[in-house]
Amino acid sequence: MVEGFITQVLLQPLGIYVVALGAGFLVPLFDRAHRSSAILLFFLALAGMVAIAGINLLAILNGAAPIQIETAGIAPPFAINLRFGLYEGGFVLAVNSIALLGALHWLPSLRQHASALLLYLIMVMGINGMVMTRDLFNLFIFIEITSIATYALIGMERTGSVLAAGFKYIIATSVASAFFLLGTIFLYYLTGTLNIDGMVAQRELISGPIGFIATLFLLTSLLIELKPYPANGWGLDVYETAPGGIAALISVGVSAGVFFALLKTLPLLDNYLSSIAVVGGATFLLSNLIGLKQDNARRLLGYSSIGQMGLLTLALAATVQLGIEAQLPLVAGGLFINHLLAKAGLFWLADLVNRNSTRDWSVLAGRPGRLLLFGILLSALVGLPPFPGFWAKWVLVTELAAGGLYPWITVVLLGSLLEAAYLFRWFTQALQTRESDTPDTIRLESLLPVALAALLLFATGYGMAVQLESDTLIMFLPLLAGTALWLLDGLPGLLKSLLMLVVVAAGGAWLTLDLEGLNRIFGFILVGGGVLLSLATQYRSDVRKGFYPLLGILLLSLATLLRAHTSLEFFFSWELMTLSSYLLVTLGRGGAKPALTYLLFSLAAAYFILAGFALAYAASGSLELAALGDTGSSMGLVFSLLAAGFVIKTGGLGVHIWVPGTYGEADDDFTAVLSAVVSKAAIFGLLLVAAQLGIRSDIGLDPAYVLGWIGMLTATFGALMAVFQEDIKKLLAYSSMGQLGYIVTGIALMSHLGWVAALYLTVNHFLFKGILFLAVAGVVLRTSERLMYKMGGLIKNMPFTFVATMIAIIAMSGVPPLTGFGGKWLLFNAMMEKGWYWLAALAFFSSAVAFLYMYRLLHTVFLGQRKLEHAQLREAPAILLVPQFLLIGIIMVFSAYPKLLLEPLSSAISPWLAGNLVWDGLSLHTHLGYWNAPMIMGVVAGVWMIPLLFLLLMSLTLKIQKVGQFNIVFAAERPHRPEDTHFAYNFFAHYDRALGFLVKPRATAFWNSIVEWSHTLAASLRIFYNGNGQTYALFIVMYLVVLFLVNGGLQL
Amino acid sequence: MIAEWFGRAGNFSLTLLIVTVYGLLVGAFIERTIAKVQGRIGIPYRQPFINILKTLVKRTAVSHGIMFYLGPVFRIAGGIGTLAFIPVIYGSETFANFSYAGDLFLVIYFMFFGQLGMALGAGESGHPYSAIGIARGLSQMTAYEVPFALAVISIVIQYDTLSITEIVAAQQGGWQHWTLFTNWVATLAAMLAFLGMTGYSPFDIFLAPQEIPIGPPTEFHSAYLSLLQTNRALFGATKLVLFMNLFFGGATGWIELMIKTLAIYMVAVVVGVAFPRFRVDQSIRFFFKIPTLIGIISIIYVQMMFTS
Amino acid sequence: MKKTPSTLSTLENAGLSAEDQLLFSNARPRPYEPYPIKAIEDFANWARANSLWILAFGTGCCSIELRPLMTARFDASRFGVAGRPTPRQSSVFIIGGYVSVKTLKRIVRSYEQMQGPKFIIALGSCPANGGMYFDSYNTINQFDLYLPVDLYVTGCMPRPEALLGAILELQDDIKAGKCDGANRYIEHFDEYKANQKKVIKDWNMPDYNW
Amino acid sequence: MMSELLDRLVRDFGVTDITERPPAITTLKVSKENGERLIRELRDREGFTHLNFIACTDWIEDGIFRLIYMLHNYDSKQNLGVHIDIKRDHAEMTSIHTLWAQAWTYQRELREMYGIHFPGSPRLEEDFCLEGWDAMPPMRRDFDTAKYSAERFGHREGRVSLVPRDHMKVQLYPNRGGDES
Repeated sequence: MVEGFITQVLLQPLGIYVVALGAGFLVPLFDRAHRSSAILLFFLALAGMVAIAGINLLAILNGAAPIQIETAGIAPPFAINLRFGLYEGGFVLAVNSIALLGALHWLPSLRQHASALLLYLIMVMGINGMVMTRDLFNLFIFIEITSIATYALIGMERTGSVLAAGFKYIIATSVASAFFLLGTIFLYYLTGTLNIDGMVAQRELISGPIGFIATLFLLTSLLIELKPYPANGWGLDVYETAPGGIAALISVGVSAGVFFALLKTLPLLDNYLSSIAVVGGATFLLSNLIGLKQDNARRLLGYSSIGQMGLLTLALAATVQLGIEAQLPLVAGGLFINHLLAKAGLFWLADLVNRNSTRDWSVLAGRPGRLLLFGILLSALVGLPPFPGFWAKWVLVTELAAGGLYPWITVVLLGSLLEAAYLFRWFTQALQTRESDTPDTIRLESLLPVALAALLLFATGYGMAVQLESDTLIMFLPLLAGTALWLLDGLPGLLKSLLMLVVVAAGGAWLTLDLEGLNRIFGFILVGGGVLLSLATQYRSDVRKGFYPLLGILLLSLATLLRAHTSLEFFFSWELMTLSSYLLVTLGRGGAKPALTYLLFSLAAAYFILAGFALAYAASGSLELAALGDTGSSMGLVFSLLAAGFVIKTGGLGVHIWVPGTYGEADDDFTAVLSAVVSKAAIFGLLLVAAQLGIRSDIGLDPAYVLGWIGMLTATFGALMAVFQEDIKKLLAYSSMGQLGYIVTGIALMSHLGWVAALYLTVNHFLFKGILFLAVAGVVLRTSERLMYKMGGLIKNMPFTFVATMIAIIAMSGVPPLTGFGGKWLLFNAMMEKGWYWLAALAFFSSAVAFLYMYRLLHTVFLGQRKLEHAQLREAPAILLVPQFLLIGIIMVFSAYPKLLLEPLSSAISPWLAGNLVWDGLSLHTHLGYWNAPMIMGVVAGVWMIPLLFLLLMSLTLKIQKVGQFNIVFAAERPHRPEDTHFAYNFFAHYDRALGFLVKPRATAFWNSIVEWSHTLAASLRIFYNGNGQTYALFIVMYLVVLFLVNGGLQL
Repeated sequence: MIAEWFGRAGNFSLTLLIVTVYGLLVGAFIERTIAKVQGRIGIPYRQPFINILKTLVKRTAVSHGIMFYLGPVFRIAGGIGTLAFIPVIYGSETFANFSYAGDLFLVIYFMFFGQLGMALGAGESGHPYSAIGIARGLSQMTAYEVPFALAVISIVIQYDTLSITEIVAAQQGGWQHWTLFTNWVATLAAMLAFLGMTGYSPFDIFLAPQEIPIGPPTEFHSAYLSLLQTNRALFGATKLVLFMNLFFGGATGWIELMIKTLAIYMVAVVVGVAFPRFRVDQSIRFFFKIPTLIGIISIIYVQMMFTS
Repeated sequence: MKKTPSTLSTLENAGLSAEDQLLFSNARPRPYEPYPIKAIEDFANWARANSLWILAFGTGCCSIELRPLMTARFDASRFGVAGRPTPRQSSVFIIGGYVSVKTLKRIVRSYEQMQGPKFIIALGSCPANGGMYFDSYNTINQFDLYLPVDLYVTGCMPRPEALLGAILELQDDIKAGKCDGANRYIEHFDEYKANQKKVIKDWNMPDYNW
Repeated sequence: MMSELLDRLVRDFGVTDITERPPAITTLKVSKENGERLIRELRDREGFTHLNFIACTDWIEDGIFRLIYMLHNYDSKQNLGVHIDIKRDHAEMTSIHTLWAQAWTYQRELREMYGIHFPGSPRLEEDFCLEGWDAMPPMRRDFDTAKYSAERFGHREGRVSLVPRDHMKVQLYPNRGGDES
């Protein structure tokens, strides 16, 4: 009997109601006996609801038919029926799980109010009902139950603002309910049934003015419940003031119920799909825009919630519009789960941190565990991998592209970018330590629900990945490795770094060694180079929490990037790289703020790339990277979008403003990886795109010419800007930007020689920039300075570092006989061959300008007058020098025998661009000129040795006295102090007078004004939120009117 | 193989000797010419040689460090190397030097070798005037590099080669084939750049003897200075040879070479005695105006004239 | 050759603060020997004599007579004379007239920065015996107490012709190997230094300005 | 114009010894106590906005230093020399560097050369022209410069001082035993 009850009733979906109502009935009774027993019962009930939903969903997933429940044993339409299918199961399980976690989170408050237990159960049951019921009137009842329970729960905290918010809430939901009821009545009048399936079956009856009015009321009601812009001020007030546990449930649970109601009534509302999409899209975009102005943490989450629901609505409408309901679980489900878990987690976290202003979240600074949770939730919300939102957005955008709904792609991506902007600004504020902060008092166990939400995000993300991709394990390998390293993060620094190196080297080798052609070459640079440079990270003895796991993820994601066959795999690795490098930048001393800029530009780049891939998918119907070329007429657009994305990532002129801050403020050793290695990923991407798209048809050619100019202007202005830097790392940052500009031009040449030049420059840039940044890391370590004019004369203390820097700089400058010359020679030949004369002239100029900053770096740091306080400095640690001298060795080998490098490069390119290099012995010939590197090396060595020997000989007869740094001819005076004798500050003042006007920070001003405009726009969009309940009610009515008018209400 | 290398080195040593001696003599000749204009007698022809000798037999010296010591070595290696990559006499295997190791592009970039090394050496002397001089010199270099690059690109388009030997070959057969006459626009641009390159007035601010005692080499003396003095003559002559090869039809014999290079040198000298010194920002602006414009025109011109 | 009288291998540099001592060399100058082979030494002296680079440092009013030397009327460049703006590259120091104590300090510094062999021509009466400033409170009366002088040119002021004559005479002396002022200075270094320090009261430089 | 001003100065400051010296220089004398007040008045009210120089004369016989402040009026092109006598044995004067910033340089020089003290004047004790001077201020007339020179700089043996007139007579008319007639 009991067994039967359990299997027949309790374990059926209906059991959820039974459990909820039963427990609800019993809780007050238990409470009289003992508060704890009531709470136990309450949790049992919630757990039971989760279990029932889970068991039933599992059955359905295993192939069981959707469960139809007929109350009172009578079939519809004469009685209410419920349904528990795949969608319902998923939603119910998700909502109930969140409810359970939320209850856990809210436990301390629940202990205070016994009635809350009851209300909470009823609210959850109401949401369950909204999801499962198939009866329109019953739906209304459940909506009402939920609303009232919510209102009551909100009102539990009896402060003025909460009560006001609750009152506005009840007004708004009442109006919406009234609309719903009206709609239901009209529909019943037309179809004679209250059953939704029945109505759908008689869809044709719902027409004419009454049908229009009926569906309009229904639609308006549901949309209002979803809090569309601008009729959502009441919702925001609730989010802001309600206790965290409740706000989370309203945000995710109640909204989910309403959303599901919209989903199931959608067949009735198919006339309004466009309206729904517009409402959703506008809400998503505008909420996120307004979110920019927000600095109240909870209200910020409110905007984000509303935005996310807008996105869900848009996704739903668009999916139905495109007729791809099969993708609905992935798109809507993914977005929903993502929003549910991340937002609930964030609301709970906000509750725990209990700081209103986002600025005050700096209490989290220096607490890696909490920050990690916070970061995971934010990343999920923004749609970064590996969380469900990432996959859902991918599918959504590709499907939108396939359906030709391009404007919506813009809306989705722009909205996401805006959301990322304010969410990560919040994160940035949390990262910055402030003096005034008191340590937070969050107990570890209270973070459990948040942590569970984060874990579930990973799990669901993986689940979605399995659905979409076959190679999931490889894609997740970086994350797995990162997790493993993170678990071992307590080990001593040296051990950690060695472990990381082993993991990355082994993993990287396994991932990249079987690659071929271009990918193989980039494998050497990205993985091999990354490991080599990471060797130097051991020079710091401090703990560096989180550094090694993130670096491991970054390097391995670069490896998986190279392995990617489909655009999805590529994009996944790309985003993973973006995320991990962002987090690594934030670890730098002043890294938080520049990292935000870096992230936003990287995300913008990523969204360009996403759009490009989506368009390519739309055109070719395939996700294979190899199919990028089959994109037909949209090839030019695809190329431009992808190239734009990659150029942003290389720091192209105009979008370079992230470069100096990021390179300047990131950890010194990580900057080497960032500049020498990570930037090459963008080059790889660009080459990939150019290989697939740029050369298959003429259409690639015009964007390529533009790209060539962008590259060369970047090179010129990068060099010019580097000339005027005082900060050594910023100088190198601008230098990187400039050097990558040459590479971009090389790629844009779209010729065999051009690409050989580009690849050669890529390898060379890796070599010398790795040395330079590591050398600078040593200098900064010893001097604790980054401003060059505060250094000077360090050659006496750090001769090895000086030699490394000098060789790297000669290799960069293009002076024979080192590698730089080859790059310049190849590029110049390729440009002349192509007839790009103006670019060639510009290249001459920019490489001449580069001399200025190169000399400045060497002189002001290593030469000139040494400061007194630097007299005792020691040489940089050996572990920093070893990779530098290994790289120097490579430079020397390639300088003497460039054939070793050029032949593999040439053969890697041949499949894409026919042609090969003409060798005559060791001499390389082009159409124009020739280059015999070994011979040049020999001649230079010879002409260098002879005067040296001569001078040594003369020195034998000379009395050469080694003198002090002040033993200089100082116009018959003596130098006063090293500071005023060392000519270093504003080294090129006259150059500034002549050409400084070229490098006024125009790009920075431009982007600043963009930010300012967005804020102004956001501020003007906020005028609707005046906090007045009457106004809000008026908006709701007007919303109905507008929908009425827009959908042609006057033509009836 | 070894013998061949020694043979080449021997040939080049001969070239080196001739060009250095010639460079020193030209220097004396110009000095004497200027002296005559001023109503003086001027230095004897042997004076440059004695000067080098004198610095060489100085008995004391100081050193500021290893780069200071190596600076002049780099400087003269830059001069010798540049000469090594230029074919001096057209049609002569003996005086083709090592020009088959690299082309015009190599020569242009190798010119920086000595400058960079010297700049490092001067930098280590710790003298602020050295650094100021270098900052000025480098800045000015970026400016005259522009018209020069444009002119070079122009003639590379014209002759469709980067090989100096072939460029000279294309100018053989009479004066009317010289670049000076076939592509006078490029020649004009290049000669304006040449003024900056020689470091004569009005573009000698980076030396500025009265203001920043001769700039970069202000701390160099004794044997270091002798290397620098030798290089000054050698490198100056080398640049003349390069310009002669690119724009004035090259030379088939030493006499022709001397006449032509002297004529080219006289351009800089005449301009130098006639114009006062520019400030650095003024000279940068100067090069970015008319000479650059002429350079741009030269490319347009050559595209119209020589490419179909 | 006499050895330096002092046995100290380094200089005290007592005039410098502890910080500054790190920045200046404290090496004691050593005299240089002539080339072991006479012919080479003679040849070297010939070269030195025919390439006299004068330090462009006008220390007093007689320096005004240096300028005409380079003009068309006298044209000293015939004899290999040229001006040099930095002591490092100069070989002749022409003391142009009276020497105030303040200037003496700069002269000493510049002289020590010149590389040997180096020569001093003292121009006018003042360096020789004080001249018309013999009773001035701030000009020295006997220059050769402080630095070794190779040649005096008397007169107040001497004409350029006299200076030109002096240069020719100096050339002869150099060729004859008689100008060893630089070595004399080093051999009697401590005496010279004591004399210098007697008049230069704010000695804030190293004892030898390398 | 000028005379009106002078009348008023006599009345208000008790100036004495007014002397006109062409061209356009007037000197007057004022007591040390009124000196700074007078100069301030001249600068602020009377248009003497420019300080030409501050000089000093040692009137050792009278036991005074005479300070001369030379002021200039750009409008009337008039120069006004203000003479202030201070005692040699108590050589001190109010600093006027608050009126003209450059005045402290003159005051430094006067301190060094005459040993006059100007309380409050910046960098007063620093060496101005003489480096490491360790004797009596050299411009005081009781400073024996010849003695100082002989002690410090020595005397070249064989140097003789001749009276030019007598010497030239001998040089020009050796036959007549130096008699020019």
